[in-house]
This record gives sequence, structure tokens and C-alpha cells, in this order.
Amino acid sequence: EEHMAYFDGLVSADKRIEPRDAMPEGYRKTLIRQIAQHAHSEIIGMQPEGNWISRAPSLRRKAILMAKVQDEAGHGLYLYSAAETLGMDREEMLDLLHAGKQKYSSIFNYPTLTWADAGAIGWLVDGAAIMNQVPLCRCSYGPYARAMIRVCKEESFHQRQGFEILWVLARGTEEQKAMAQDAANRWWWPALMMFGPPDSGEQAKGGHTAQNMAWGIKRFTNDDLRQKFVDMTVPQAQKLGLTLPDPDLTYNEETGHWDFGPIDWDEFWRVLGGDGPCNAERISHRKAAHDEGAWVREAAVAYADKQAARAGAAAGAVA
Amino acid sequence: EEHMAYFDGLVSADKRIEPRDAMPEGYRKTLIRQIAQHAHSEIIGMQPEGNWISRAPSLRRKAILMAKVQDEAGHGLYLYSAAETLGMDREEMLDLLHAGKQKYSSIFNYPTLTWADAGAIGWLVDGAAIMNQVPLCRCSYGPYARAMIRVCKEESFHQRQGFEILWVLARGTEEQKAMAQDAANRWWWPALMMFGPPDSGEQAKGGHTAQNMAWGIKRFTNDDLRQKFVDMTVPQAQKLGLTLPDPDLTYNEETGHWDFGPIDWDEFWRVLGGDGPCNAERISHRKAAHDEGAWVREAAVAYADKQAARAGAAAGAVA
Amino acid sequence: VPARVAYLLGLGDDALVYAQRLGEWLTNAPQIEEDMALGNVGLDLLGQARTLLTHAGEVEGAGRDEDDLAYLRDEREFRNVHLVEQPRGDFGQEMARMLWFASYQCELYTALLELPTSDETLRGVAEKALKEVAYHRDHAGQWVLRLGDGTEESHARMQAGLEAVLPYLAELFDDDEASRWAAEAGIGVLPSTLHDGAVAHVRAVVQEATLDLPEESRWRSRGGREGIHSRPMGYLLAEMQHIHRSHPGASW
Amino acid sequence: VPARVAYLLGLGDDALVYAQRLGEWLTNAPQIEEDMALGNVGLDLLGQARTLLTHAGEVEGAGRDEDDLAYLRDEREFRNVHLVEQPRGDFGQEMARMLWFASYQCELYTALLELPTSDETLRGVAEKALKEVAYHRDHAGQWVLRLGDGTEESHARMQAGLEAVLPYLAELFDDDEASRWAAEAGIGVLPSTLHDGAVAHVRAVVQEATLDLPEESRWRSRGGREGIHSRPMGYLLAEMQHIHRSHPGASW
Repeated sequence: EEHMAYFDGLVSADKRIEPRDAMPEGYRKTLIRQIAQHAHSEIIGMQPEGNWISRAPSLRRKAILMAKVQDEAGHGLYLYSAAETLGMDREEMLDLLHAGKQKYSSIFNYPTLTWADAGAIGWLVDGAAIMNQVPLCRCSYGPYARAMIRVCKEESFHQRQGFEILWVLARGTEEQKAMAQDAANRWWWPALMMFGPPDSGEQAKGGHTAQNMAWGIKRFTNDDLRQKFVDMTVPQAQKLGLTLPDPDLTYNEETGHWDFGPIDWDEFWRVLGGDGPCNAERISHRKAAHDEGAWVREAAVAYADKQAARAGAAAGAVA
Repeated sequence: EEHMAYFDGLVSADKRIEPRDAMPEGYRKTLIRQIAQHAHSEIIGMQPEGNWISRAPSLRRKAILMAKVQDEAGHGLYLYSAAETLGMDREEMLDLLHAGKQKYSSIFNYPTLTWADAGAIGWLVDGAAIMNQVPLCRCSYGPYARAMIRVCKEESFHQRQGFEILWVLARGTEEQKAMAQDAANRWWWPALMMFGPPDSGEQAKGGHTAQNMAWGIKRFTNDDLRQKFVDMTVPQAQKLGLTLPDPDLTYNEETGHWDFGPIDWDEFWRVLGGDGPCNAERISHRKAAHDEGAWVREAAVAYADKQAARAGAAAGAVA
Repeated sequence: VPARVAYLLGLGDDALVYAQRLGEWLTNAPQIEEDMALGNVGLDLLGQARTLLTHAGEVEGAGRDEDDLAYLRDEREFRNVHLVEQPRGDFGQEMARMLWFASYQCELYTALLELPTSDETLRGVAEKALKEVAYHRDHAGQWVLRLGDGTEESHARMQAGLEAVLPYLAELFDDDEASRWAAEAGIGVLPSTLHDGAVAHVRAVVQEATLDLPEESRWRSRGGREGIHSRPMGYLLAEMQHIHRSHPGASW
Repeated sequence: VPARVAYLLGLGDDALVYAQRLGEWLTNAPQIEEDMALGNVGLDLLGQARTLLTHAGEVEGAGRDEDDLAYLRDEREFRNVHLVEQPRGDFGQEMARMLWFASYQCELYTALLELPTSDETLRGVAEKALKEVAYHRDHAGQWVLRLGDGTEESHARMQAGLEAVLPYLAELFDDDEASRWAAEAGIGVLPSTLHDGAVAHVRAVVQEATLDLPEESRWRSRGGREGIHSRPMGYLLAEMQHIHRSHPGASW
């Protein structure tokens, strides 16, 4: 009781909960689920872009892309560490991912069909991710908030790189322009879905927005974030010279926001449920790497044990 | 004794020995070794050209190449059948091939580095093979002779196709011309080595030419065949507009033959001994296909056995 | 691309891409007879592809020949289904794919022959190809029998092969815009109308082979006919097109 | 190609092709830390390659930049050794390859720094790269220790990795025409002079790892520096160059 009062006090004062602090079990579980999902998204998210490393059309782009995919691995590591402070270790989270019991962002179930998709992922997917993540830098859970600060800094760099890929394509040959437009067409709607289903209305399906806001995990509703993203992105698309695939997209003078058309939530639920273009591939790729590497991880443990035993023996001999 | 007199009589009358006929053990062994080596060469020879099926630069060439590689599989089958009439079955010959105890033509230990190599193999390697094989159509062993007649007909077709590949390249872009010339440079000497080491002189190393000629297996010496090949090929090279990489190549007015420079027999023995660019790859590719297919061959046998048993049971029931 | 051209390209690309995959079996088959047989099937499909692409190019009227269409289109312009672009699996999986694809093609070419079509070239392809694909279907069917009713291992692997191709089957029978147009125009058929015949054939073979026909897939492929492909497709095209694209304008 | 350019291309192509192979590990490593580490090594090598190819293009003076050299040369014009073009094996084999290649590169860049060379760019590459490749050598060495002295399985697989790369090692230390010219001209070193130092380092690691250094190979690779490559090279280039070649003259 007293502990919980302390927790509530910290949350309402907008201070950070640290691993040593008592916290409600629901808070802990929600955070583990969310941080793990976030970590998994970084790791699974390496695949769609990793697909273009070997074929990147210039050495400069190849280097930038390799560095980016590597950054995502790094983000995954920060985030797994943050989740571990809540009492679940990385190996367990990976097992849950591979078993389909923890999720990753559904956007990564879409394929990267052309080089322009490397740009669209940076521009739209990283752009949407940042929109989701910036508020998380003020999340009530300290380790998560600190991880997000690091992640956000690099993500906005990636977002600019993605924008630049498309910028060059949109000023290139006819084929390159078409490639950029095609990528925008295919990634726009899935990017809007990244904010999750509506928090209210017909399409809302038992979300946790209210509770998570009360706990200081979430700061804005899905619909608010989605609107901010649209408002930010439409002018960028204009700058790029790309059309966004929504005939209903219009600036609303009254609200000062961009109105947009209806989202195909059936597709969202279908892909989330496993029947997306790449769900099977993403998990089987990930699992194969993990399984093929088991002997290496086991060897590292065995070697460390031997080294520790040797050090112990040496220390014993000295004592 | 009587049997052997019959055998000697057939050979000296230039008639065919058939599987039912008695024959000297040495004759049988020599033939098994030679026919198996010949069959293996067809099967291993599928690899260097098979390497270009997926990348053939036009659909027409792709179709021709696929058909050619398939023909080689067919030649391998005829020849294994011919060898089987001498009492060794295909499975055993393949095991000996995979164990390195039966050989294949050493020419297939050279790599196919460019599309022009598909042309050079047809022109030079098939050309040399035909030179070796035409006399074998009159080989004293009937099944081998008959297999060779079929093989030679298709080989000369392949040789023309190879010539045509180079003909087009030699009349193409600068890059294509260079590719054709490079292929001729790399394949010329190995093609000359295909006839085997000299039958006499310093470089001769215990060949079997004399015995094989007496038995009616061989009709010409290695050196004779090599000279015939050079005499046939030099004018073809001139027609193609390609230079053969031998500064000593000159027409000898007296003999009516083309003289050529010294062959690097050290390289020949090195490659034959296993240290060629592709020896390890050719056998491991072949062995992998064989090993991966074992379950399929076993299933085919099991199914055939079951079918026979069912047919037997049915016959029993009817009777 | 006009719908008529798109329809022809779909048929041609299926054949081309599957021929490319089958070519990979040459030197890799479980026995030499199968190097020949799979090579033959590949050659038949390549032949169909060449006629269909050439015809598509002529109908389009923009001067593109079979090689322009095979070598100079990008991944997004290829209209084949995902089934044919999947990497070579084991022999059982290949027989599962071939049985399904040939069964589909048998229904397709049969239906095309029954149309009072005005497209004589397409009728010609169908007439010649029907004999070929009937042989492919039979060849694959024979192997499904042998493997299904062979050893314990082969039974398990053949069953696994049937499962592996399952997610790619529904797409074969999807009606896309081009096929709807072609059916309307009387020169093509709706893939959905081919479903029952193909399934009936496969089911009979699978049952005789003592195998189970899997019917539930957690996911299914979509969109090949709109140029939405799976990961292996880009790599397949890189390999297929690299030499041709390395020598712009050259003749071979 | 003039000998000086050829020498620089040999150094640059080794780094480029190995970077290409290492890039394949991203998303495929045994743990996420290794996705990062192998990506890092690949990035370092890609950086070396870019400077070396750019420099080679400048020395050549024909207006070719790093991308022209990476994307528009054919297989016969690439001058890398066979070791770096071999397909990705298991992690043990990769650590064997990396230990050898980084040991070779450590000796190479050390020797280049000791030359009173007039090639300032090459000296700059060597100076920066030496730190990088010392880290690569150390990283691979640590893994060879862990795997060699880890479990029974890892010991066997690490030993197999050392055997697998063996046939490709001699070629690293072959003196070719270009390196002979470069050594003569005082801007490069003879690969043969790097042999003993590299072997000494590898031997020490392998011994500490309770492994055996295999020394007998029935065959050995040859000729990479003359553009004679092994089968995987053409496929590597097809993949690497396909998009670039599909858009002649485009900027990225």
C-alpha cells in the first residue's frame, strides 16, 4: 500500500520510476510487453532494409544502409536491457517472439520491393516511429525513457536519410521517379496504421490507452499521434514532389489539420493476425538465425565458465 | 583358349565384340575404366555449362544451353548402360567417381568465367571430344561403338552451337569481342591436353596406346588426334577472327600440318592430380546432389517393390 | 500496360520464372534421369514463355521482343504468381509445386482451347502446351506416388512438400484485373474457374499416394499479378538479367 | 590496366568483396552483438574499399569513380583473392576467414606504413585501416578462442572452419605482376613477405584455442589477382551490381 502510494506519487509528479521501486504488476507487465515489442520491432525491422544491403545502388548508400541496420541492432540491445530491468531476460523475450507470443510492429510484415522502399521506410516508417517515440522519452519508467532518448536521436537521423534517398530518386530518371512514387503509394497507409487502431468509435477494440496514460506510459492517443504524423508528413511529400495515395487528403482551414480518408482496418487486423505478406518469412528468418547460432552462444557460455573456473583456481592457488 | 581365339578373330576382322562374348579380363577392365570415365565426363561436364543456364544472355541461348546440358545427361546414361553390359552397375561407378577412384576428363576442372566460355566449350572442348570419339564409333566393343554413334551426332551439333556463340560475340561490341578472345586464350591449351600426354618421347608416361590399339579400342595415337584437332581448328579460329594463344603456331608447307608450341604438361599433371581450379568443387557438387537425392532413389525402389508385391498378390488371387 | 498485354505477361511470366527455377535442378537432381526430366519440363515452359512474351510484345506494339521483356523489366513489372518464384526446395517440394502448377496449367490451357477466342497465337500456345503440361502433371504425379507410398522418410518429406507449397496455391486462382478483362473480352479465362478441376486432380493423386491434402494455411501469398513479389524474386532477377543488362544493346 | 592501378584495385577489391560477404551476416548472426560487430567490420572494409577504389580511379585518370569501378566492371576485371568471395559458411568458418584475412591485412598495412612511399593516399588508408584491422583480428581471435575452447561441438566446428578456408590461404601471399611492380616502385609490398608474420599470429591464436593449424591442402586457389575467380563470384556480382546496372547513368 505504502509502496503503491509512493509509485502513484512519482507518476503524478511526472517523475521516473526506477527498477528498484515497487510498481503495480499491471504496470510491470504492460511495460515488459511494450518494451519487448519495441525491441523486437528493431530486430525484425532489420530484415526489410537488410534485404537491400547487398544490392544498394551506390557504395555510399550501401555504407549508410549498413550503418542504419546496425543501429537498429543497437536499439534492440538498449531496449532488451531496459526490459531486463523489469525481470525478463533477453533469451526469454526472443523465445516468446519466435513462438509468436510477443509481437513486433506489423509494418515490418510488408515487403521491400525496390530500392525506393529503403527510402520510404526511413521517411515514413521511421517518421511514424519517432512520432510514437518522442513522447516515450518522458515515459514514467526511467530505463525505458533513457533508452528512448538515445534511440530517438538516431531515428531522426535515419528519417532524414530516408527522405534524402527519395529526394534524389524524385529528381532522377523517369524510372527512379516512378519507383519513389510507387514506394510512397505502398507505404503510406501501413505507416498510418502504425499508430494502432482508433482509441474510440466503431473501430476501437479494447485498447489500453486510458490506463497507459494514467500510468504515464502513453502521453497521446493513437489518433492524436496519427494526426500529428499526417500534418508533419504531407508538407514533406509536397517538398519531395510525391503524391500521397489518398484522394480525401485535404487541408482543413478550420482545424488547421490535414483531413485524411478512411483506413482499411480489415487489412490491419488481417496482417496483425498473421496473414500479411511477410509475417511467416520474418519469423522464420529470425528463428533460423537464432537456431543456427545456438552452438555459438553455448560455446561462449562454456568458455566463460572455464575462464571463471581457471581464474578461481588461480586465485585459490595464490591464496 | 577357344574363346580367346574367337575374340582375337573378331578383333582382327574388325567385327564387334558383344556382351555375351568371352573377352580377356584386361580388355573388359580397360573398357569399363574408359567407358565409365567417358560417362563421368558427360555428367561432370554438365557443371561448367550448367553454371550459365540461369544467366544466359538471351532466352534463345538459354533454351539451347539447357537442351545441351540435358543432352549431356543423356550421353551419360547411354554410356553408363554400355558400361553396365560389362558387369559394373551405375551406382558402383558413381561411388568410384565420388571417391576419386574413377576419373573424368580433366578439362572440366577449368572454370567457366564468362558467357563466352559456353561458346569455347562447345567449339574447342566438344570439338576435341568429337575428334577422340569419332574413331570410337568403330570401337571393337559393340555397345560402346553404338553409344558413340549417337553421342557423336549430338556432339557435332553442340560444336556448331559453340562456334555460333563465339561467331556472334566476335562480331559484337568491343566487350563481347574481348570476352570471346579471352575464352579462346583460356581454353586452347587445356583443349590440346584433352588428347592426353604424348604417346612417345620424354613426356610419355606409361600409356596404354599400343595395347588399346591392338584391341581395337583405340584407332589413333594421342599425338595424331591432337594434330588432327589443331589442323581442323586453326582455320575455324581464323574464320571466327580469334587469335589462338600460341606464337609458335605456323603452317608447315612440307607436312601439310599446323605446327604448334610446347604444351605445359606440368599443368596437365597438376590438374589431373587434383590441384586444378575446380576439381574439389566438381566432385563436391556432384556428391552433394547424389547424397541429397538418396532418399528419393530409396523411395523409388521401395515403391517398385511394393508395386511388384501387390501385382504378385493380385496374380496369386486370380490364380 | 494494357489489360490484354498484362494477361499475356502473367501467363508468360509464370512459365518463364518457373523455367528459371527448374533450370537450377540440372546437375542437382537425385538421379540423372531426373536431370533430364526436370530439364525437359523447364525447356517446355521456357518455350511457352518465349511464345507468350513475344506475342505480348507484339500486342503491345511498342517494339519489345521476348528478351526485352525477360531481361529489361524490373521486379515490379513481372506478373507471375509467388509459387513459381520460390527457391528450389527438396525434390519432394518440387514435385508438390510441379503437380499443382501443371494441374493449374492443364485446366488453364484446356479452358483456353474451349474459348471461341480470336487470339490465334494464344490458341496455338494452348494447343501445343496442353500436351506438354499433361506430361508434367503426370511426371510429378508419378513421383508424388512413389515418394508418398515409398519409405517412411519419403512419405514424411513428400507430406512436408505439400505443406510447404500450400500458402502459394490460393493465389493461382485469384482473379485479377487483367484476367477479368480477358475473360470479359473472350480471350482469357478467370483463374477462379480453374480451381475445382485442379484440386480434384491433385486430391486424387495425393490420396492414392497415401498422403493428406493440407487445406488450412495461416497465411497466403497475394499480388504477384500486380508485381508484388516475395523476397526471392529480386535475387532471381538479378541472376537472370545480370549479363544481359551488363551489355546494353548487345546481340547474342 | 596499368600495374599501379591494378595493385590498388587488388587491395580495394579484397576489401569490397569481403564487405559484401560480411553484409550478409546482418540479421543472420548468432547473437545481436555479432550482427553489430560483423556489420562494423564490413563497414570498415567498405570504407577502405571506397578510398582505395576512388584512388585507383584517380590514378588511372580515365574518369572512373568508386561506383564505376564497383558496379560496372565485369568478373574478369575484379582482382580480389578467392578467399573473400567464398559464400558465407557457418560462424566458425567466418571467424577462421576473418582471422586470416585480418592477420594478412595487419601485416600488409604495417608494411605499407614502413615504406618511404610517395603515395600519400595509400599511406593515409594504411594508417587509418591498421587500427581497424587490428580490431578485426582481435575480434576474430577472441571467437576462435571461445569456439575452440568452448564445447565439444564448437571445437569440432571451429576446427572444420580452419580446414574450410585452408585452400584459399596460399593465394593471399602470391606475388603477382602488379604487386611485383608496386614493390619495385616502392609504393607497395610483396604479398609473400607478409606470410610469416600472418602465420605466426594465427598459429598463436589457434594453439591457445586448443585447435590444430591445418597445413596440407590437396588443392589451392590461384589467379584472383588476374581476374580468374571461383564460381560464387559471378553470382555475388550479379546481386551487387543488378540495380545499379538496371539504371544506366542514374544518380543515387
